[in-house]
Amino acid sequence: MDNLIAGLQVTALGMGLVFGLLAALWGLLALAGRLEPPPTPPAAPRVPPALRVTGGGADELTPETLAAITAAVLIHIASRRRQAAPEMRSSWPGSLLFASRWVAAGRTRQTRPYRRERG
Amino acid sequence: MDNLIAGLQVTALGMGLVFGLLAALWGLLALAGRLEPPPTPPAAPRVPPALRVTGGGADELTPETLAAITAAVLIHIASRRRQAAPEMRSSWPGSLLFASRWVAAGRTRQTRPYRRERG
Amino acid sequence: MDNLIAGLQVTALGMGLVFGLLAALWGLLALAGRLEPPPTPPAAPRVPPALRVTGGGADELTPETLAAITAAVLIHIASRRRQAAPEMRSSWPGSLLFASRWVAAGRTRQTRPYRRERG
Amino acid sequence: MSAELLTRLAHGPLGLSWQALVMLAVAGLLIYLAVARDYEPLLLLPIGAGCMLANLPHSPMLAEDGMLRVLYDSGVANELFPLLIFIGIGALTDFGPLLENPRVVLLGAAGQFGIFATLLLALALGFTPNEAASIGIIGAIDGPTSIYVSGILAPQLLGPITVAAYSYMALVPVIMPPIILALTSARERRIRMPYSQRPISRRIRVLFPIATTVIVGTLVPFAIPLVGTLMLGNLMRESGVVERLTKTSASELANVVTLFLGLAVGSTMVGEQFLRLSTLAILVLGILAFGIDTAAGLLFGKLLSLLSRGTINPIIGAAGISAFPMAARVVQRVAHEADFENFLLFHAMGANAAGQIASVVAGGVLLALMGAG
Amino acid sequence: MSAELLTRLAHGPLGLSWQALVMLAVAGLLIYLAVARDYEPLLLLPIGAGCMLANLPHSPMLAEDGMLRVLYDSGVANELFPLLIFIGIGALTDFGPLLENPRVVLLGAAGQFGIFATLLLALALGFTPNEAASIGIIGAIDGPTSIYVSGILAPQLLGPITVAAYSYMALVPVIMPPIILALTSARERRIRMPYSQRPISRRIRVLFPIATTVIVGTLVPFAIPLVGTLMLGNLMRESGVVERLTKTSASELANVVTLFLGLAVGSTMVGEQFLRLSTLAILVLGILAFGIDTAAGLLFGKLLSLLSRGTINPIIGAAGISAFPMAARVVQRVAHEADFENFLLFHAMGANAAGQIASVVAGGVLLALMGAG
Amino acid sequence: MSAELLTRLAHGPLGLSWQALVMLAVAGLLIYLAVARDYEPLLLLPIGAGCMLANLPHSPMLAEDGMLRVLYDSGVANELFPLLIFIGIGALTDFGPLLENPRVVLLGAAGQFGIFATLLLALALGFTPNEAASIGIIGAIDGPTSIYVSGILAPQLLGPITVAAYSYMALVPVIMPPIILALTSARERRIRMPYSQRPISRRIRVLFPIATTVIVGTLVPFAIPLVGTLMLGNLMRESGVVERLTKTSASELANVVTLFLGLAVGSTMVGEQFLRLSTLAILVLGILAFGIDTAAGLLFGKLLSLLSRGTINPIIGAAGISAFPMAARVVQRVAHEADFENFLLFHAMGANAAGQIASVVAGGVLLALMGAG
Ligand code: NA
Ligand code: NA
Ligand code: NA
Repeated sequence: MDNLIAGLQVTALGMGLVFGLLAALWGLLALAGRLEPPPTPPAAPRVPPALRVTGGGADELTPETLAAITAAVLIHIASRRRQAAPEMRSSWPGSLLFASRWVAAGRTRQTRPYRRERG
Repeated sequence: MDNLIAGLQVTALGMGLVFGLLAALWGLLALAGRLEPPPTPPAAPRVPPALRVTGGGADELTPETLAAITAAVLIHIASRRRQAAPEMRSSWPGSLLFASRWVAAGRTRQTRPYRRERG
Repeated sequence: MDNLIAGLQVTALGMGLVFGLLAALWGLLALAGRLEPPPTPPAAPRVPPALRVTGGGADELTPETLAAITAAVLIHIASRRRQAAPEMRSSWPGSLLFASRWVAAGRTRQTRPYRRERG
Repeated sequence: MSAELLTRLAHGPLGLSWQALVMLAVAGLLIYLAVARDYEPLLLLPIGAGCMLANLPHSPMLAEDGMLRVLYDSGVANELFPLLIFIGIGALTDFGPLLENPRVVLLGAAGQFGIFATLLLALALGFTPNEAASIGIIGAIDGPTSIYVSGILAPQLLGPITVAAYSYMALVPVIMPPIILALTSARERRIRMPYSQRPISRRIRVLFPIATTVIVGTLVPFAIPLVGTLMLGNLMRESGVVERLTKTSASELANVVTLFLGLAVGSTMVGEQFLRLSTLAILVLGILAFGIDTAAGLLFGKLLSLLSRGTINPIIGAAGISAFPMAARVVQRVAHEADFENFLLFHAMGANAAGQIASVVAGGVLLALMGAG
Repeated sequence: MSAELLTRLAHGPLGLSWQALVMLAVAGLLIYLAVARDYEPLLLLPIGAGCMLANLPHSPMLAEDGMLRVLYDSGVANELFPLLIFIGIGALTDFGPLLENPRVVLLGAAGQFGIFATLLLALALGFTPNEAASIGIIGAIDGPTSIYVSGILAPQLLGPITVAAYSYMALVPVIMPPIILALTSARERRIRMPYSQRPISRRIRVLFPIATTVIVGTLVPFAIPLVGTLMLGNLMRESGVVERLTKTSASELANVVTLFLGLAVGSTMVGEQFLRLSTLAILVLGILAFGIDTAAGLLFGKLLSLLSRGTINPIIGAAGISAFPMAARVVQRVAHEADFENFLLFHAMGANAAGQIASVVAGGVLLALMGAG
Repeated sequence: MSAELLTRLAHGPLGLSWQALVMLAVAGLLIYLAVARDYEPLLLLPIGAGCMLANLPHSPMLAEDGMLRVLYDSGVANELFPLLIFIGIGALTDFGPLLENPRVVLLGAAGQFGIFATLLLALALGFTPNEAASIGIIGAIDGPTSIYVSGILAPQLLGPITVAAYSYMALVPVIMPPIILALTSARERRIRMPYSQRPISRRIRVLFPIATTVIVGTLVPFAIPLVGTLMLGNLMRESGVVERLTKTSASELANVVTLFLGLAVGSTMVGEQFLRLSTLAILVLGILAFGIDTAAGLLFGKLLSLLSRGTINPIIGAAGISAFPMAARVVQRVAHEADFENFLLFHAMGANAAGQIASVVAGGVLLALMGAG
């Protein structure tokens, strides 16, 4: 009987604490959301300003080509950076660090639970 | 001398036990082979029955195209399944689980022993 | 004061030892360089002598084609060797063992220190 | 041929007690569930194998310096292994859905009610307070938490509690849907929740695990190991600067520890200790804990739904039980069946992540209230 | 400059005994064999390095809390490391060829005769029974078994026995062919064996490791650790549901343990203990064990060939010695040289897998008969 | 509601001393430096996390069987972890540039002068000899060496010394350039050094780590663990026959050990012990050690430049401090700024590799001279 009374106390206190702590977390998260600056629109792509190809005739680069080249150059720089100095780098080849979060977590696939196929 | 006699006893008992245990294993395997149902011919591929394209003229899919599409779809489903829910999945990307046993064990290559090339 | 005198002794002896040991290493390396035979010019590629395609007309293989085939065959043999007998092989798929040292160490990239891009 | 040698040889078969035979059958059942039924094979297969190796007659693996004993002493007796697994879980968990939807956080708290209800039931059945708390912790529906808490409070029950915890977690897709269907109406299940994409800055993502550790750890020191390791893994993940460590914690280290933990837990399941009425009681109480958790989460979800004037779908409350991330996926499937276009996964994931944190907090609170240590 | 400081500095060079110099040369030889000759480098290189580090004067690595001592205590003294390696070997071994051809199973038993013959020889040379059994176990031609058994029966001989076991395993392609050629006629070597492709169901593949563990473990409890870990790895592999664990056991865990095991074994090879006549005797007895194993396997193969009216090629008996999978490949090469079209690999693999199991069983039997524990 | 339960609950918040609060702030600073500033995150992040978990009130992670205590005892108290990391570093280090240019080897020796100068300064400040030597070893500019030496000589200072060592290593690109610019003229920095491509045979590459271990180990036995493990890793790498072990040592094993080491080191940073004037002194002395090292290396580089009649660029002397391989890269950048076409990286790498060896040697010498053990 004593045990049961102690158990009820533990239940009341325990659920209270769990709710209290998670409520504190909620407050904290709400506060953080309040303090966080509103999301700024994504900055314009950092096209190197010097990269202006002007010329005449059929040889001129179209804006699309230019954009493609710029993207390729930026990606190349990023991948060179990733390959620098293997002794010290914190991410390993094949890193998911630079993949989109959506892809990295495989979230699009999480709706269906994993089932192994039966032979 | 005593040691040698004991040694001969150990030899007799030891070889007897090893043979006995492996013979028991043999019996077990033979029994299992007996109990196992004879191999059934491989089931027909599970083509979704609704996938019947009937139409006229040049637009109709040839059986070969249809088979190719079916195979692609089945493979796609299998690979989506493999990618589902990374937290829980038991096989890792690059798994050999789905490769043929022959390939997985590299058996075709096992005839020649591995030799590192000398510089 | 005693401590400081002891410290000076440690400093003198310590730097002496460090210099002495590295000098010994230097001597060893110089000796090794002396004893090492001068680098021989790279041996001629081991073209299988039987591989001589002689024929007439447009079907004859050009030397370039022949060289390409030889290289492909050698690489194929090397890669089959690498895939032999997985249980026993000391290098894993994706090994950098056969990559050029320059590539393997990423040396061309080591001039610029690694910097993570700031969001 | 000396009689002594023959005695030595008969030693083995003669040592096979009926308890050992039953336990070998139990081991076979666990391996069957893992291999043929895919019930949490990563843990149930090693547990079954450990149980088998421990119950063979005179098993040297349980002797001093035996492998199973060494593994138990080096990682279960000191609770190291469940904590290392928590680092890996933290490294794999994305708390993003929770950060984007903080209001679902309380659903995680409600989903822990089963812990305490089961504790009361176990006390009523005559278990000691520590044993009752250990049985209750199955209601955390979280493997490492169950192992950690019961390993401290009642190591003699570690085997059945762990087996119950992991078996029932594998049964999430079977147990939850009928309870959800019984407690909610089709109209409720069809409530759609908008997906408000609020980008979460890296700063918030990094500060979250730190703040959680400090707050929970200060208020409930007994929760420090559980919360601290879970949040350490998440901090490594979200910081993005130590991907080598994150990757190793979540794969190689987690794999080795999972194998060792399973074998060691399995080795605690030996005859006389396991074959008791208490084991049966634990299995029954465990499934009750599961059901009560789900129901409590759902009812609290209904309350929130009322308070929010129907903008919250109550069934995401069921995901508050933890069992991360399967519970959220089951909730999504139930919603999907009620309304093909209803996409609740993201909100359910938020409640599920909250449940993960709440489970760990509840484990620490329980240890504190039982005066463990 | 204080005399004390100078004494401290001269400490090192003065501590270099002639035994240490010899052992450094032995270490150099082991490293040479590993690096230049490719003799089982995965183990001989770490053993050589461990031997070198242990024999440098006043090596702190052997002191209390020294790295080599710590590694020895944490995985060799309690036999943990060889068992973990067995999990990895089990995870890499495909028993398919054996399951498809159960009748070759007895060849594995015959290939263990060298163990007992060598035991008798060692007894005759005056070794104690436990030492003789440890030397005999080189005839298991299986590294982890040798380490496990000799570590229990005669830890003082662990170094030379391990080195002998691994060196001779590397010599399989050198030692076996002449023995095979001497004991068989070209006609016998040309016998072809049909390849009866009998598909083995997953159920059989999964039940096999479980049944083997239970049967062998019940009859010979001392074999439980060896058989149990080998079969645990194989169960994980064949179940297909825990590939993460299988992969980690067979690669990262096996690699780390191999490195640590090699270093720790090498560290047992210190001067006075290693430089004895007994070491020489062990090396000679070891190679004898190897030869006797091969011959016994072959002769039993001939017997089976007779009994089966020539449908079994006797040389697959030589693969029954274990040394998995090199022995089977050597047999295939010899068959290939006798008849270019003769493809025995699959049957030899079956005998080889049987030899692997038989080695482990023989190790346990030996421990049981010596009354170890 | 019983008063006892409430007391238990208030236990946590009441246990929060001001020292703990300060240490939590320090932990936050370390994590900030790691995450936001990329200062050696692989170690500073775990150290910060360990510090945080250790300073929460009544942390069970420091209790007997607490995770941090277990990690400390199993790898820091016995110096296992830094040695395992050295195996990984050796497996990643290419000593080719040093082997091709043996004459830069002495630059590595000069770059260790900071160790002894700092030792003298610390003695003058009143530290005990062992403490002074531990502080001096920050001047090795090599993390594992600092941890190894200070763990033996003055474990009570392990925390601040490790933090100083790693923080300053992260500051190499900030600290070194101004010192180089101050001590050399633009003319000197523009000296070009020819790149004499002398192919190094595999034999030399394999013999180098063995010879280094034997020579250094014989003369300074205290250096055996440091030199031996570094060279073991390099031997595995250059032999090319054990790539599985090399890869695992350099990645998975190194990752796990780095995480555990960081957590354990962080757990030594608790209140009363850390918040002393001595910690401040260590931080100041550490940066002095760094500067003195660089200057000594540079001045010795000038001497060599003179002796070689200007064929050696003195600034490669700055790379002799170790901090492998960042120091060499910083030197290359400075040379690059003085003369866009000046390519010194290869020579700087040679000096840098020599510095790595010299650091390890200096650590052993220091232990020998202090009569450690
Ligand atoms: Na829960
Ligand atoms: Na054998
Ligand atoms: Na240095």
